[in-house]
Amino acid sequence: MSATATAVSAQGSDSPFPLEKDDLLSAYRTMKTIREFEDRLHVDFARGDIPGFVHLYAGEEAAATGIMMHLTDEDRIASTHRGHGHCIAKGVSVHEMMGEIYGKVSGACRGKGGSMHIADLSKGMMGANGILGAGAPLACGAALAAKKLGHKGVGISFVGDGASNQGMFLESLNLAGVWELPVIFVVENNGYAESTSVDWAVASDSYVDRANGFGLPGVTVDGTDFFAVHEAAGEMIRRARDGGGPSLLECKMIRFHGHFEGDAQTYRAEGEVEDIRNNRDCIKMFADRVSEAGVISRVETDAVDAEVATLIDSAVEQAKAAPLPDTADLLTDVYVKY
Amino acid sequence: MSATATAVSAQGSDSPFPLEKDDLLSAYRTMKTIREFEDRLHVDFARGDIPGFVHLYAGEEAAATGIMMHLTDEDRIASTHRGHGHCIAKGVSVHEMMGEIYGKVSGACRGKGGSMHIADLSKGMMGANGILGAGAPLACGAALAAKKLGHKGVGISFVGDGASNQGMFLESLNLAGVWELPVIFVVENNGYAESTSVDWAVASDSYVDRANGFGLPGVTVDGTDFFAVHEAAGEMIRRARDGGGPSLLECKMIRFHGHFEGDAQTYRAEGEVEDIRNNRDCIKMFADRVSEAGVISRVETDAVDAEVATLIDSAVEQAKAAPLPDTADLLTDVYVKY
Amino acid sequence: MTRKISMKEAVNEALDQEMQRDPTVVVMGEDIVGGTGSPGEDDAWGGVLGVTKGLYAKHGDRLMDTPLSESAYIGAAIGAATCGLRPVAELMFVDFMGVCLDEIFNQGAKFRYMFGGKVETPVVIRAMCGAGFRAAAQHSQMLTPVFTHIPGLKVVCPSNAYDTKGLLAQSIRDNDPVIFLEHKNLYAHESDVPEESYTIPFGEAAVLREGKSATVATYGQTVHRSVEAAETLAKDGVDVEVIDLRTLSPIDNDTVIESVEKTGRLVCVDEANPRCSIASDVSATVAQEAFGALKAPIQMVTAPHTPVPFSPALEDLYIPTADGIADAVRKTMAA
Amino acid sequence: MTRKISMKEAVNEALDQEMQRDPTVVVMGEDIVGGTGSPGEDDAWGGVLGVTKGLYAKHGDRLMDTPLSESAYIGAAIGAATCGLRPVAELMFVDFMGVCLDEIFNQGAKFRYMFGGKVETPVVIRAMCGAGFRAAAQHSQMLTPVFTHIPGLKVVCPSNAYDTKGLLAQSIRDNDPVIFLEHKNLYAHESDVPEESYTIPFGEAAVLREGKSATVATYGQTVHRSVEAAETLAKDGVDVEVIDLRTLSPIDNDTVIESVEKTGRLVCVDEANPRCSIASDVSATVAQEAFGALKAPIQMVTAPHTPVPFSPALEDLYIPTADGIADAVRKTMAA
Ligand SMILES: Cc1ncc(C[n+]2csc(CCOP(=O)(O)OP(=O)(O)O)c2C)c(N)n1
Ligand SMILES: Cc1ncc(C[n+]2csc(CCOP(=O)(O)OP(=O)(O)O)c2C)c(N)n1
Ligand SMILES: [Mg+2]
Ligand SMILES: [Mg+2]
Repeated sequence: MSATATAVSAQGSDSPFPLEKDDLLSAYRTMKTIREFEDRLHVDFARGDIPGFVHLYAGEEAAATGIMMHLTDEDRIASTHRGHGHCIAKGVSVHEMMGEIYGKVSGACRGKGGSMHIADLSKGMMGANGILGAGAPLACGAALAAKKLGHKGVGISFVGDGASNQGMFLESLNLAGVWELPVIFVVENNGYAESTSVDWAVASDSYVDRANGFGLPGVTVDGTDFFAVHEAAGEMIRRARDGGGPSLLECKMIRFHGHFEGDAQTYRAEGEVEDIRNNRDCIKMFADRVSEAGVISRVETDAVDAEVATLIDSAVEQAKAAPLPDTADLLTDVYVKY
Repeated sequence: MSATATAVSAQGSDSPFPLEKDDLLSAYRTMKTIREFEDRLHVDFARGDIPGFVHLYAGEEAAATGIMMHLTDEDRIASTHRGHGHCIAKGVSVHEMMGEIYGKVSGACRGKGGSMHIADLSKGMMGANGILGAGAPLACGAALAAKKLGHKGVGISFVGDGASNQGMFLESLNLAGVWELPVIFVVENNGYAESTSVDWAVASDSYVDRANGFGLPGVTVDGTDFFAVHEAAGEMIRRARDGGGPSLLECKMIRFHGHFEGDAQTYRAEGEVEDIRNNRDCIKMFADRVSEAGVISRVETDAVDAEVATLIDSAVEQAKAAPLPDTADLLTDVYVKY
Repeated sequence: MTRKISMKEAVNEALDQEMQRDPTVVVMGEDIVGGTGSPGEDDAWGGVLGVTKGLYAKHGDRLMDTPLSESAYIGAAIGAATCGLRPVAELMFVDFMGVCLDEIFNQGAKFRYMFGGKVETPVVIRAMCGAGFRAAAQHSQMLTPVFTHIPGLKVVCPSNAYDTKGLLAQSIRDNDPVIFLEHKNLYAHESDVPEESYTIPFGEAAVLREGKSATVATYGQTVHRSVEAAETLAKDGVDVEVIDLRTLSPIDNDTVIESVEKTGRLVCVDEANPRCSIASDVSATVAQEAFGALKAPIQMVTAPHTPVPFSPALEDLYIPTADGIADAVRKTMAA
Repeated sequence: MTRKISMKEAVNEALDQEMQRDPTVVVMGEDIVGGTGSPGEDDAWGGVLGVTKGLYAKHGDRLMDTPLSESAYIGAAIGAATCGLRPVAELMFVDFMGVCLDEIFNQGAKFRYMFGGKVETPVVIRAMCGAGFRAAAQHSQMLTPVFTHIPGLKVVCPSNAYDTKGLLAQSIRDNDPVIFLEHKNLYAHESDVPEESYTIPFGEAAVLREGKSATVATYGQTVHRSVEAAETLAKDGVDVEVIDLRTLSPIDNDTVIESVEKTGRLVCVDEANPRCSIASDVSATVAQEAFGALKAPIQMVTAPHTPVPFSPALEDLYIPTADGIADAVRKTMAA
């Protein structure tokens, strides 16, 4: 994939914002909650508090948030191994998420799933996924169910640039087209699959071409630009709801942390992480824009920051205090009835 | 896939032919051998002589022949369930093929494989395949071996229009691009996957688009036109040998028989089969052209016809007369050593 | 009203009745309608062997053809099952599991556990299994042990039309993912089947023939060969109890153990390959739970540790035969 | 020269030596070099846990990163193996088998048989297996029974660095497809390993501890737990023979049977799920072949019939423990 394919949705990213102040504040709150959640995990993981594999979404918040603002609980998303941001933006309780990551009964999955398997069907969150590409057929299934049951729900499939080469994902692009499913495929292109570059691993000039190869409309946006994502996703989701079928949205974005916690990131360019943190922080960019436009003041965002910090503190505290699962829990929940 | 995507390679299909007379005669002989082989199977299957699933290639001979004429035994092909034509064009003995189809020890696989698993590695034929799409990675492997071992061999992957939606095939398109493999993906588009139409099942306007979505050059030709196939394949194979990487060739073609023997074909249009047999028979078209151009006479093609009929007679006779495998054969050939 | 129908018809009838009963049941697979997008008749095929023929006329687009993309549509069936549908997806031949297993074993099978019991995935995956059809190595496997190994799946493999109808209805009404394996060599096999709808619970083996001398436990095609062996042995005064396991997960170990407590002798028959098979699973359970009742070594009769050969001459040797089963019973009687 | 190295280092060393020895050996997998196309260092990762680190510097582009397309590159490895290369392909976690199983079980495993013995497919598929890493349901499975079930595959699962080096060298030189499973929880485990290259033949179990009271047969991580149990039991005068199966296909039944003939008691320990497992396979074989030697029911100690739970509190209960194994031995002693 060529590094020059940066075509950004042209319109709609300028002031006046297409969102009410309340919505903007809520977007800010969501992004900030993800960031705070992730930064806290980063610290606590390094301290040895957290077991297992943890993949952080920090830096990519604008994408999850911009997309999920269009969705209700009836809409379903199928997420990835890097799923915390999707969960939070889709409305999963951060307390339940933190409990899950700590392996406690208070967790969203009662401690049985862990970071890579957080789900909350009641919120339309079909699960993070440890298997790359596996969510795409599941999202197609959600879209199929919406269609057959006659409601206006959509399915959203998230994949990374790496997972976009997985057969399950590619098959799903075609299936969605053939069955005319209300599903949107979101490629979260953060430039890397583990240590491997997207420029090498995706043999295609752009995701728009790849989408077209399956008869789907495709759009590439700057995934660090909340407004660009919000607009492009809104259009696709509206079209899908109205029976216009599937489409593909590439969000070009950046990963603040390593692939997983513990990654030394020697495959990245020197200074790359500092540079993106300083110059391409989607939350900072959002805050600057809304404050420069005079819509939301620094005082207001500071208040949200404080509120979010308290929320995450309490999530961590509760998670640490919560009981571990019971011996008996080992054998339950395999079947509804066996 | 829209039915109008019929762009045909423009040049080279006209007289003077780009092949010597001997080569033209040899192409005719190959096509005729395939046709005779298949037509005989059709009759003998109906009579109940032949066990199992048999998928006939009749009507599609120009594609296998036009491509395989560019190949040597060092080049590898990975075929499909509809593999007889590929085998014959790649030089596998019709006697061994017939023996295999009859389940005899004289068969190419000593009776253990059957129609769907005929292989002859010494001829570069890596196997028909009962699993659709599974051959594409294998052909990539052959191409990788050629590259690593430093010889000029290429790999050719055949898939049908149906199998072109299989994840293994789609992943292979990307892998071939990333690894710059000398491999050519041939989509044999005969309009149907079993009873399902390509127009419905492939959600894309053309295979050229699909190829481009994986960064590969793609070309569509009339697969019933031997010369068009021969030229387009020749160019792709030359480029691959010279380190120019992979590409995709769609051959639009027609299936004379049902999906497999026993198929009543009620999904086809009324008169469709008669029409294509009368007006789009690739062998007849070839013979007409070379005779109209005065290069090969009807007498010469008649002689080949007779020769081929004798060959197939003898293959059937030998296959019927050959012994069945022995009880002991059940347990051999699982491992080189266990 | 009971009449004789084939196993193929039993599948069709169960699907039909369940679709009538529950509007959330949908059926999908390659060519299960047949002819979608094609110029000829709709409902042209009704599946590669005609099993779903006629259902499209009755239920319309609740039956869906699919592109040749097993991961995508099987995964979609699983996803849809968590969203209010009750999909029945056909994987034409179980041999194709290798192209879509992740969706089955890492997704559908694990959802409930991974998500802490907060989800139900009522999906049925139907597939043809088994040898004897001259369909060669990639279209003739049982693969029952692979699915049985996986926690979270239920695995059904009936041997006759009656069980097929009742177990398929149960599979569709069941709230867990079910792998429903139809032995293609039994499709034409007929038995008495009530017209009205009924279900057969999972985890209940059927004792097809009572006997005191030895127990044969099996399922699928080899049920019939075991009964045949039992009939032959009866002439020699050997009185064999034949158990049709019917469902492999859950499995009815109690019925097998009860029988072995009576007979003291066990032969496990399995058309699957021998290693880590259903035969070895049942053997091991009995060797642990009913060791004291055993009067002789447990015998296993399975396919060999080879792929399925094409040549009819070899394929006939591959599948456990009535003779081979009878020999194993004689061996355990002699011990 | 022998020194202590870890199992992780043993894998690295075997790959290094075999690549030196045979120019047709190539190694491929996701991030096994690491950093391909990326702006930073080459050879940045050497695999997700650093197992192949340093090999790129020595052998250059005979190590290849791959896109995230397991069917394509594992299939390519298999295809290349029929064309003169000897590829070692890494499937990062064996749990990912569901996205590429067809290439393994219907292609590579069946070529030789389907093609009448006329082809060799010398390919090794390396993958991490096993629980204890807090990696949850989709990154912690054994799945050894699935591969062992499939004719045409060889299956290896070593328990220590010495065996790892010798068995991996053998796997690479072997002319059949080999599934080489590395228990991730043993990567740091160290043992004495010669510097020079050597091979260990397949189908030869190792008797790690001789004993007369009972036999424990196992492999992988539970080997160490079984030895621990044996040491505990020794204090009570129970003298346990511990057998490390090392290769599961072929499997060394002779050594197990010989041991059972001596001890009369067998406990089969398996970290895999219980149904159709290695534990049931070994049990069944002994119940058939050495029934007369058995003085007590065969005991199986396995993971439960559940996915692997994430919470460390549950995962620790999931894996068979030394205590659980000791209890099973006591049970068989009491019977
Ligand atoms: C089928 C499968 N193959 C490989 C992996 C191992 N793996 C986990 S994350 C990852 C890289 C993912 O890259 P990308 O899709 O770009 O997502 P990102 O991590 O960048 O968000 C890999 C290879 C996996 N989990 N599943
Ligand atoms: C993975 C897999 N899925 C399904 C099948 C069953 N099947 C065999 S041939 C066929 C249709 C193939 O259509 P196409 O690829 O267009 O090839 P054609 O038969 O037209 O040559 C199907 C669905 C299979 N063999 N393998
Ligand atoms: Mg990425
Ligand atoms: Mg076709």
